[in-house]
Formats: sequence, C-alpha cells, structure tokens
Amino acid sequence: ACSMGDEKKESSDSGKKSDGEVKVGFVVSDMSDAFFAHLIKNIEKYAKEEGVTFTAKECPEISDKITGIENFVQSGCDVIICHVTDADALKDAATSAEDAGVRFISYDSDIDGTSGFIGIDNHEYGYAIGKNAAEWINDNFEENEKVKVGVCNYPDYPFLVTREEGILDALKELAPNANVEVTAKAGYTPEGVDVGDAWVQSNKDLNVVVGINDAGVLGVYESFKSAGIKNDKLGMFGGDAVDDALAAIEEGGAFKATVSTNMLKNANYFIDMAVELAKNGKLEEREKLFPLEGITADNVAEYKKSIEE
Amino acid sequence: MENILEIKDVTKRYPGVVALNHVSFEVAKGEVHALVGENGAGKSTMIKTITGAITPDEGKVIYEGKEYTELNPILSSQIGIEAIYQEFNLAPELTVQENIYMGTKVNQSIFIDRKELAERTKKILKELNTNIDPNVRIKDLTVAYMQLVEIAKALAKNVKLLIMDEPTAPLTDNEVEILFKLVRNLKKRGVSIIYISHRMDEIFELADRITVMRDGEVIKTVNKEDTNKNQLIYDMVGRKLTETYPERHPKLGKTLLEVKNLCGSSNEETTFSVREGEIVGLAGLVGAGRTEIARLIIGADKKYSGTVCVDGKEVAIHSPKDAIQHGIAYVSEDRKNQGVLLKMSIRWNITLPILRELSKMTFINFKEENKCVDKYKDALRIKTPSINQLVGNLSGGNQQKVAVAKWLASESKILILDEPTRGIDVGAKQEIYELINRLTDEGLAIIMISSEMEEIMGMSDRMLVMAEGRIVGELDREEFSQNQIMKYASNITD
Amino acid sequence: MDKLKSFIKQYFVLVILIVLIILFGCLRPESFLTMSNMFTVIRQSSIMGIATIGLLFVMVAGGIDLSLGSVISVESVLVAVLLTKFGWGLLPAYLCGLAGGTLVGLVTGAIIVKTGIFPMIGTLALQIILQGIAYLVCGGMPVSNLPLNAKMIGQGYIGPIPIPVIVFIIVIIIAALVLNRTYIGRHFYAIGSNEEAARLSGINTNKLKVATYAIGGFLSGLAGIIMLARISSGQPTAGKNMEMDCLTAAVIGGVSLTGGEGKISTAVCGVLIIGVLTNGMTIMNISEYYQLVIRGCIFLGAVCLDGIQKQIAGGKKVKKAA
Amino acid sequence: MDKLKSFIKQYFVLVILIVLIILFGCLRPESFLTMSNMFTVIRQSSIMGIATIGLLFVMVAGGIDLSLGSVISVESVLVAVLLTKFGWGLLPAYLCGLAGGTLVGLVTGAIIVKTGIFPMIGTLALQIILQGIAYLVCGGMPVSNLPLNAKMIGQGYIGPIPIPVIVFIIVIIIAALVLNRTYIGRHFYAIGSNEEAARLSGINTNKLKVATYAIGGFLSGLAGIIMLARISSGQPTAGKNMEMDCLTAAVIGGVSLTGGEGKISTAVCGVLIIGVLTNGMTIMNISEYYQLVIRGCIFLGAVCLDGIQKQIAGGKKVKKAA
Ligand SMILES: Nc1ncnc2c1ncn2[C@@H]1O[C@H](COP(=O)(O)OP(=O)(O)OP(=O)(O)O)[C@@H](O)[C@H]1O
Ligand SMILES: Nc1ncnc2c1ncn2[C@@H]1O[C@H](COP(=O)(O)OP(=O)(O)OP(=O)(O)O)[C@@H](O)[C@H]1O
Ligand SMILES: [Mg+2]
Ligand SMILES: [Mg+2]
Repeated sequence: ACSMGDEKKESSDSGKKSDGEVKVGFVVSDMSDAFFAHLIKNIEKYAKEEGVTFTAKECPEISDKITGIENFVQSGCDVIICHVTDADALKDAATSAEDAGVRFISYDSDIDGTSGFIGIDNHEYGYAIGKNAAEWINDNFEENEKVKVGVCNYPDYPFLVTREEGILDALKELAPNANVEVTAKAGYTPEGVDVGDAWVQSNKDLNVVVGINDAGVLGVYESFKSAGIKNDKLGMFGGDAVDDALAAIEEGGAFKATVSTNMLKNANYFIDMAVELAKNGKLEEREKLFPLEGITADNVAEYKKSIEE
Repeated sequence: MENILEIKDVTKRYPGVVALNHVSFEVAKGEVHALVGENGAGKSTMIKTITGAITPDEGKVIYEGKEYTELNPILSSQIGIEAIYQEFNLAPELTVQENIYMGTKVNQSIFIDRKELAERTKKILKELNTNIDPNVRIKDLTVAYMQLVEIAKALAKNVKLLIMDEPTAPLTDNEVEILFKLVRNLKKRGVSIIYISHRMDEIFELADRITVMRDGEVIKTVNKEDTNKNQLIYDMVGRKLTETYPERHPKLGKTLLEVKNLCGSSNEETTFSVREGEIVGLAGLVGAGRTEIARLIIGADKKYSGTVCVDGKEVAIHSPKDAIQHGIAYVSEDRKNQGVLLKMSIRWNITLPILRELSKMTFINFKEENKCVDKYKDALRIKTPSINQLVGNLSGGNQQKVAVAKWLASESKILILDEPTRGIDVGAKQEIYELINRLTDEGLAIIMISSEMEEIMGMSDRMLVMAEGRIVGELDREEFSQNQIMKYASNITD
Repeated sequence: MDKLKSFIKQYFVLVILIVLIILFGCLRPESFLTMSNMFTVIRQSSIMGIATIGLLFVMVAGGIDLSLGSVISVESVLVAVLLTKFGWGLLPAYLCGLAGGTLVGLVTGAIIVKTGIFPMIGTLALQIILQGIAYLVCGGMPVSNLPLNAKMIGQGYIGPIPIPVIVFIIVIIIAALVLNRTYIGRHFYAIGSNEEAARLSGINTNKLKVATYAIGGFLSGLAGIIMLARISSGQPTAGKNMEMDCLTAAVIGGVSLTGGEGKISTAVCGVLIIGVLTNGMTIMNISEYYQLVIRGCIFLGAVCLDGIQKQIAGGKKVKKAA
Repeated sequence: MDKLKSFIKQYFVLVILIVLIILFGCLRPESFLTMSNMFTVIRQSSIMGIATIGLLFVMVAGGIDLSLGSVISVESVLVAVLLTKFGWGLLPAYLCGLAGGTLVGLVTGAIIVKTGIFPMIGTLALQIILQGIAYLVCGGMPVSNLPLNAKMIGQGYIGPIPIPVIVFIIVIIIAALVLNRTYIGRHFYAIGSNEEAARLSGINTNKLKVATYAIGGFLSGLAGIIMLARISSGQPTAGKNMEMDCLTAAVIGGVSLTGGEGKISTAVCGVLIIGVLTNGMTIMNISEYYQLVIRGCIFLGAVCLDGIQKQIAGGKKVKKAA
C-alpha cells in the first residue's frame, strides 16, 4: 500500500482539493447500536470543530456497504472510513476506491492495500470479554467447582460470530471449569430482556452471563433484576462500555465488567487520520490499534472521567 | 299529486360518455314510477345521483321540497331514501342479520341489542316469505338469496323513497311474486318507489307512471294507461320491435352432449342429453341446482361420479380448460365475479378463452385479435367508445354482452348459457335470442338456464325442470305451460 | 370423533397453542411448565399482544398497519426523553405518549383515506419516516436514567399478577366489548367486508377507517410505554420488526388480511403461540439458526392447515339457507 | 397545458424520476450528473432491478413474494459453497443456483396454490425458514476465497457497460416480451385481475400462478448470483430486506398490490428512483437519520400523488362520505 502512496497523492492534490475542505465518509454497520451511535456522535462533534465534512451512512449488509463506498467515491469524498465486517468481501470495493484516488481506512478488520487501518480484532475483543468473566470466575469459584454460563450472541453478523468465538476460547483457556449451559441471540436490550425472562425460568442458577456486547447483556441484567434474583455468585459481562453498562457497573450489582475498545475516547483519531491522509496522501503510521481495556468496578470511575474530557 | 322527489337538469359525464345529459325527472308521493331504457341509457347513473352514491357534474335534487346540491349515502339514508343497486352491496363475511341492519341502529345506546335485532330480522324475512337463517354468512348464499337480503336491507330502514334497480334479475317467479306483493304493500303505506326493470310484464303490472330514457336523456314520462308494450319498446330503442320470441324451426342432428349420472357435492345423479341444433332449457326455483350442473359439466367444481360424453365419446373434463378444448362453453350467471374482468379492456376480455389460438409460438397476433373483437362488438352492438374501454366502465347490460361475446368468439359446439339475458334490455335481448337461433341453425347444442319463465318457454325446444339438485320433470315444447313447470318445480320443495 | 373434529375446527388456534405447550412441557417439564414461567410468557407477550389488538382493529376494517413497530419506537424514546431530559412527571409524559401514538394513527388513517393508497404501502412509508424520527428524537442513543417509578408499568406486580398482563387483559376486554357489542365494532367489520356496501348503507366509512388507525396508534403508544418500562431505557429500535411479529400473531390467530374477519380470542391465542415458541425454544437452548427454521415451519404449518381446513369447509357451503 | 397534464398522468413515475435527477443534478452537478455516476446508479440498481422484475410477475398474477430476499441470500451462499468447498466449475454452480431459486419458487407457488393461504403470509413464513437455511448452509460465516472469474458477472464490463447492467437489460427485454406479447403474459394479467373468471375462461390458473413464483424464484436466484459476484463472498444476509426495497420499487412503479396491473417500464423507473435516491442522498451528505425521513416522505408522496391522480381520473369514484 505504501508504495502506491506517492502517485496517489498527486491525483488527490490535482483532482478535487481546491477548496481545501476535507470530506470524509463513514460506512457504518448499524446506527441503532448504542456504541456506533455514540462513536458517530463523537466523531461528528470533532469533525465540526476541525472543519471537516463528515457523513455517516448506515449499511448493514455487505452489498449496502459496497453501494455506500461507491456512492462516497462518486460524491467526491477524500477519505472513506469503513466498518469492515468482512475483509474479503469488501476488498474489491476498497481497492477501486483507492484506485479512484479516494483514501480508504479500514476500521475493525484490515483490508490489505488500503491506506489506513484502525483496528480491533474481533476475536481478541471477544477474548477480552471472556477474560473478564474468567478472572471473575477464578476469583469467586474453586477450581473444580462447576460454573454455569449463559452466552448472549448475535449470529446474524459474521464479525459477531467471531467475537463470540473469542469469548468461548477465553473461557475454555482461562476458566476450564466454566460450562456453557445456554446460548441465545441477544444483541439489543429488548431481545436481552426476553432471553433473560426465559433464563429466569430455565436457568435461574446461572453464574455467569457473557455477551458480545453490553446492550444484550444489559437486557438480561434488567430481567434478572426485576425477577428479584439475588445470587452472590452471579456475574454479567459485556463489551463496548456503553453508558448504561458503566452505570450498571457502578451500581455494584451483578453486572461486573465490560470492555472498552477505547474508540469512543479516541474518536478524534478517525478524523485526524483522515485529515492526514487527505493532506499527505499517506500516513506516518498506517495502523492504529487501540488497547482493549477491561472496565470493572475498580476503574469505572476513572474511565468515565477519561471519556468525558 | 305532490312530488316527493324532483331532479332538475342533472348532467353526469364520464370520460368518453355523457351518462346523463340535462335530465329532469320527478316522482310523486306514493307512486310506483318505472324507469326503462336500453342498456347504458343512464338509469343506474340517475338513481346513483339520487342516493348520492355519485355526485353529478351539474344539476340539483329536490327532495320533500328541500334542495340538495351535494347528497351522500349517509344523508340520503337519513332522509328516507333507500336503494337496491343493480350490483350487490353486501358484506360477504357478515351474517344475513348483520347485513340487513348494516348502518342502522335499532336502539339508542352504543351497544347492540341483539335480541331486538334478531326479532326484527325475523319479522322482515317473514314479510319476504323466505326461510333464510339470519345467522348464515352472506358468502354462503346463492345470488337469489343475496338479492332477497338486499331487499330486506332496504326494508329495515325507515324508507320513504325506495329505489329498485332491476331487483328481479336474479329472482325466479316465486320470489318475484313475493316481491310484487311487497311493493304493493309499501305503496299502500305511502312509500314512493322507483322501479327499474327490463321486463315489460313487471312494468305494466306494477307501475303507475313510466319514464323512458335513451342515451342519457329522458324521452318521456307517461301514465301506464296511456301506453302499451310495443309503444314503450319503440320509445326505448327508437325503432319498432316486438317482445316476442323468434320462431324456432329446430333441425335436430345427432346427440352432441350426453351427461350420465353426473353427481357433485350438492346435487344428485343427473342424466340428460342435448342434440345438435337443440336448445334445452333448465328451469327451476332458486337453488334448484341448475348452475351446479353446469359447473360440473365444465369441470369448474369437483364431480363425485358420472361421465360426460361429447359427440358420443366419453371425455375427461377436470377443468374449464378441458371443457373448452372439447368445445363446451359456459356463460356464467355471476358476471361480476366469474364472467368478466372488470379492470381489463373489452378486447382482453373477449379474446381471453381463444388467446392461445390467436397466438403463433406463444406470441399474440394483435391484428387477428382486433379483427375478432370488432366482429363480436358489432354483432352484439356493445355500446362503447373503444374496444380498449375497461369493462368495469360499461353499463351492466353491456358487460353482459361482453361476457356472452367472449364465448361466441370461442366457437364452441356446446354452449351453456346461465341466465344469459340477465340485465339486458329488450333490444339486446332480441339480438341475443336471434343469435342463439342462428347458432342452433349452425348446429350448436345449447343448454339454457333461465329464471324468466317466459324466456325459457319461448326459447327452449325441450325443458328439464329441476328441484333440489335433480331433474324432476321433462317437458316437450308442446307441453310447456307455466302451471306444469311450477308444479314440477315446487312439488318436492314443500 | 366428529365432535372432536368440529372442536378442532372451531378452536383451531387454541389447539395449536395447547399442542405447543404440551410439547414443550414434555421436553422441559421442570422449567417450562411452571406457574411462574407461564406468567413470564404472558408477561412477555403483553406488549406484542397490545399492539396486535391494535392491528386487529385496523385489519378487521380492511386495513393494515406496518408502521406500528416504529410507533412503539418513537413513543418509547419520546416518553423517555420527556421523563429524563425535560423532567416531566409520569402522568403527563404517558398521556403525551398515548396522544402521540393516537395522532400518528389519525394522520396515517387520514392519508390513506384521502389519497386512496394501499394501506400496506402507506404504512410502510410511514414506518421508514417514523424510524428516522425515533432516531432524531434521541440522537440515535438510548435514553437511560429513567425515574424508578417509570419501571412500574413494565416490571411491577399487583398481587401475583404482573402489571403489563393486567393492562393487556383490560385492553382485551374493552376491545372485545367494542368489537362484538357495539355498533361501531360491527361497522368496522362491515367496512372490512365490503366498504362500498357499508358506505351505501349510510356508514361513515372514512371516519371509521381513520378511527381504526387511531385505535391502532393509541395501542401502539401504550405498548411503547410498557416497552420503555420493561427495558428501563428508551431505545430507538425498541419496536423494530414488531409489526411482522404482530402480523404473524394476528394471521395465525385467524385475522383475515382482506378484512371483515378476526376475533379477539383467537388473535390472543396467536399472540400466545408466538410467546410460547420464543420462550420454549430459548429454554430448550435451540440454536438461533434452527430457531428460524422451526419458527417459520410452525408458522407456515399453522396457516396452511387453517387454509386447507377452510377449503374443505368452504367446499361444502350450505347455500341453501334453510 | 392539457397535453402536459396527460403526459404527466401517463408517465407519472418517469416524471418523478426526472424531477429527482434534476434536483440532485442542480444541487451537486459536479459529482451527481457525471456519466460515471449515472453508470454507478444503474449498476447498483441492477440486482434489485432483476429481483423486482421477478416480483412484478408474481404481483401481476395477484400474488406477492416476501421471501425473495432470503432466496437471494440462500442462492448466494449456496453457489459460493459449491464454488469453494466443493470446487465446482462456474457454469454448473450457476446452473445449480438458478435451479435452486426456481425450485424454491415452485415449492412456494405450490404451497400457496394447494392450501389457498395468503401469498403474503406464506412467503413471509418462507422468508424466515430460508433465512435460517442460508445461515445453516454456511454455518453463519461468510464464504470467501471465490475463484477470480466468479466476480466477472458482478464486477466485469463488456466495453464500457457493466455486466450486471447488461444482464438487467436482457431480463427487462425478455420480461417485457413475455408480458406484453405472449398469451401467457396476458393470462398472468387475467389471473391477477379476476382469478375465477380466468379459470372459467379455460386458463389453468394454478399452473400459471406457480409459474409466476418460479419465475420470481429464478430471477431471485440470478440476482443472488450477481450479488455474490459483486460482494465477492457468499453472505448469509446478502439479500436481507431486499424484498421491501423491491416491493417499494414495484409499487412506486405502479404495480398493483391486488394484481392485474403492472408495467415493466414503470417498474424499472421505480427501481431507478430508489437507486437515484440512495446515491443522491449519500452524495448530498445527508445524515442517515434524515435520509430515512426523506426517503419515507418521497415514497409516501409518490404513492399518494399517484393515488390522488387515479382518484381524479377514476371519476371521483371514491367520494368522501362526510
Ligand atoms: N364509472 C364509469 N366510468 C365510465 N363510464 C361509466 C361509468 N359508469 C357508467 N358509465 C357509462 O354511463 C352510461 C350509463 O350507464 P348506466 O349504468 O347508468 O346505464 P343503465 O341505464 O343502468 O344500463 P343497464 O340497463 O345496462 O344497467 C353507460 O354508457 C356507461 O358506459
Ligand atoms: N360453489 C358452490 N359450492 C357448494 N355448493 C354449491 C355451490 N354452488 C351451488 N351450490 C349448491 O348447489 C345448489 C344449487 O345451487 P345453484 O346455484 O346451482 O342453483 P340454481 O338452480 O342455479 O339457482 P340460482 O337461480 O340461484 O342460480 C344449492 O343448494 C347450493 O347448496
Ligand atoms: Mg343499470
Ligand atoms: Mg343459477
């Protein structure tokens, strides 16, 4: 990717930048998801401050994403940031965008040959969620004690299937006594409440609920709470560090931990990276991986402060 | 005499037609005023103006001395105007009782008093001398019963002006008699009645005054005493015509259709045959099973047993398609639901059964198609600005002509006509009768189902009388008499 | 034997429901067939049930409402925003939510009646618009930090009975009264069965059609409020796809897509069938992918059996009305 | 003046399309009105367009197919699995995909015809089942590593024209021929207009109805194959929600929900309207939430205007009853 940088710089310089304003398009998977909604809000705010034109387009399916990328190219964007849910499938669209002189930043999964990458590895992400759970298990249970686990997944999207696998791998490796008893689809809070209601009936004695994000697990949390289940040995673990999850951790109830990708905190970076690309045609540092950060009752206050800045 | 209703200078235009052209018309209190005219003369349009079902482009309606420029069905119902329209206006999913009291309150609270409702329904149905179960759903009734419900529905309201648009079209003589009694009773009570019919006998039996319409204009209004049938027909069609049946000189050939022990879900085993050049009439009361037999023959309904032979050979008919292939055509009695495609053009309707033959390698030959359609449009004098007019925009009678034309175009050897002249004006009726005669001359075999006693006696060479799903009597032409037929038809019923 | 057959025919939906309950009961007696789980199923079904009854009104009168899910979303974020950002009291916020739902229904109905477009299409368009509005109301983010008492209507109990269930039952009773005992109810059926006939019979069809959409909107608003209370946060996607679930429930429950037919009792059975299925399959820990297949098959099976049975019954029409 | 009016009446959908193009063209002439962008819009619309034409056949004959999106998903993962896991050649895999789509259509049609259920409900159930199957075929994960030549049909060009566009045009031509020039096409319209009358006119309505679903399935399969090539991987959710887009396009394009009406030309305009909207609004940098509202409003506006105009043309048939 780097070797092609120089020639492209020219094309973008001569091509469209007469007004000097940078135009960024963001192809996102799901704007109804609390995490993405928050991320976009943060990016939008920063973009306004920086005088960057920023547009987000919700594209749930791969074909929508390709359409979105093509349309952003046509609209004269300088940089496209894309939530890459399937690197293989989006590779051609990304490459042709680059060929058309539009810089492409892959976000989430990496696409070879694109100008930039802001990443989390979904398997690692899941692994971090699982690790939170495993650590809690190891702190609270004997090694040979059987721990009953319920998993909230969202198998509609492959990248979330990968994340789920990460969770399961972490549990298997770090807490071998954990035993997955039930699995159900719950990626949104209402679904989580339904699933929780059923589990209250069938698996009242669950020790651990882990999920691919906070929203679903929060639903289960709400449902267990309203069913009045008071089990000292119950912990719930999500990911994304959405506000509600942080609040739940602070409550000190069963919701024990979440994982932050530190994206929200670093939302500015998306724009900074895009502006650098637009100006220079390439990046000093092609890849940016934010550290995954486990958030528990111990560090939640600190974390909250850090994102409010 | 005081007028209950006057309409003044009413005009209604549709794309391509002026349905009503500066029409004025009046109805006196307590009279039966008949409205006659050819198909498409504008009768139905006029009464729709009176009930507010449509809004005229010009003109006004004066009812009980009050002028209305914009009527609507709710208002007209409130002021005592009720109509039985030419097309059914019933809710098929609801019961008889609910339909009769649709839009009417029998008590003041918002809650329904079901007991009261049931009682009143029973009373009305008794008045009509029928034994319909008030809790049967309309969609489970036959056309004739539906018509009775329509009548009951109008009676259920506090009616001062009752409009009946061809109320007897789907009825057999028995019900017609009841209806007449009813009309006379209403008249005694001071109700005014506008009565539309194509049957001259009815007009002269019931009407006090008669208004003749032609081409969207009122030709004249006369007292019954001052005119006679022939004069009236002359006024309607603008030429001389007599309402007689063309003389028949049947040349009978070999047996073309043979029905043996045919049995379906609601009729018993039936056997009969029809010969080349012969018209066999099927007579009977409402629900006697005539339509059912026809539908069994053409494979529209599932048969349980029995065989159909065409030209001496047994043929397997499982669907109307098979029937057409074996040269059997069926003109349905329910034109709106089974006869024509209302949303489609005349052209598409007429060629539907023969489209395959008009096509080469599945591609339609449009030239041939137009030629064929023009031929039958002219032959039946279908009144329309263009063959591309939607059938739904035609008058009732012209729709019926399209339904008939479609089957004439298919050039079948055996023709089953189920109430073929329902809603057709005298002129057109004559044409259809002559056409039928011509067809038999050409060697076609025809089964004619009709509830009009005169018609079936006038046209048939031989008559089968049906009751309760089976043939109860057979009459040759010289044995035809109303008494005889009625005796057969009702013998078993009661 | 014949008695059993006619029973099955008449209470077809109930039979399916019972069969499902027995099935899950046999497979997971310890967790499925408990009193508390039954209550859970009913509680879970209440929100969808209330919306389904609203849909039933619309469908009986010959319409359809695909926007109801979006109405639930809008109302739930709207009420949440009123409660948190504007600090309104519970009652005014709820009233505002219900009024909002009713208003949306009125507008929907008016558009459909005035322009004569197909309800399915009109409400599909409104679904999209309202979804956008739901996002705009809350900026795409869930609204949390609801006051504690706002959870009552979704999570509280009166005696042993969950409040949503009580609300559901009240809605059922009123709806059944209106549909079966009042003129207005019968007029709804008449309109759905044959609108022109109803109009010519002096029924103000347009007004009543708008009324059904208003009732639908009101009940969707109510469902939205309970939804909000149940998940303790205003989610802009709270009602997503709810319209399809409600439609499924209504159709399984014998509500006709062409209007004029539909009973509250069987529609409620339809709702419970969906509830039992969701609950039972989760308890059985069936994989999501198989759940889709199974749910689809049961849905298809139910409507097909019903269709076949009706065909057979329809073949033996008692045309002679004696 | 009158001429203009009658032109607008007849080419209503085309007028909307042109207005939209002019609008976007004026607002963003430099990026919207370019040749390459126009090609992009048409290319993007081809897949949906092909599926919409399939839907048109079904709808003209009085049916509806809500399962088409799932069929696209199933076919695209199926062909992908055949190409990669089983190492089939391009041709056999494609044929198998098309056959699969057709088969699904046949089964759908057969179920609907035999049981007499509402098409909307039957295909909704099938949608759910097929979605489950799509996941099961690939285990929920996308199937990648397609052979290079498999991308041709989605991404290739013949001369300056993208292959999907060529396929789309061929489909349009054949479909228009069948519908307008052959008796089979005419029979489809007749069935949609009045099924019983068509049957009594000697048309094998059941067979032809099944045929429309088979055509719909075939074209969905074709759309699925092109989709696969375009996204270079078999995605179990490739066609998700496609049925609603197609339905919208068809209805904007004047296809009647009650059957018997629908022209290829206007339906294609409907498809392009959706394509232009999606493209234009992205180019205009409109926020996603407002996009939803705008899209919904345009959709609603289009059908309402059409409805009103038809009412006027129809001689004020639907008079207000108040
Ligand atoms: N909705 C419509 N659109 C276009 N033309 C119409 C419409 N309704 C009626 N017409 C035309 O108006 C004229 C009068 O029709 P109308 O139904 O009043 O005739 P009619 O006298 O009742 O005939 P019939 O005896 O056949 O019932 C006919 O030429 C008919 O084609
Ligand atoms: N589609 C049908 N399905 C089931 N039964 C039917 C059907 N049509 C008619 N029948 C039955 O057949 C019997 C005869 O009805 P049919 O309509 O054939 O009588 P008809 O003599 O033609 O009388 P009408 O004057 O009412 O047309 C009725 O008693 C009815 O129960
Ligand atoms: Mg008439
Ligand atoms: Mg009959």
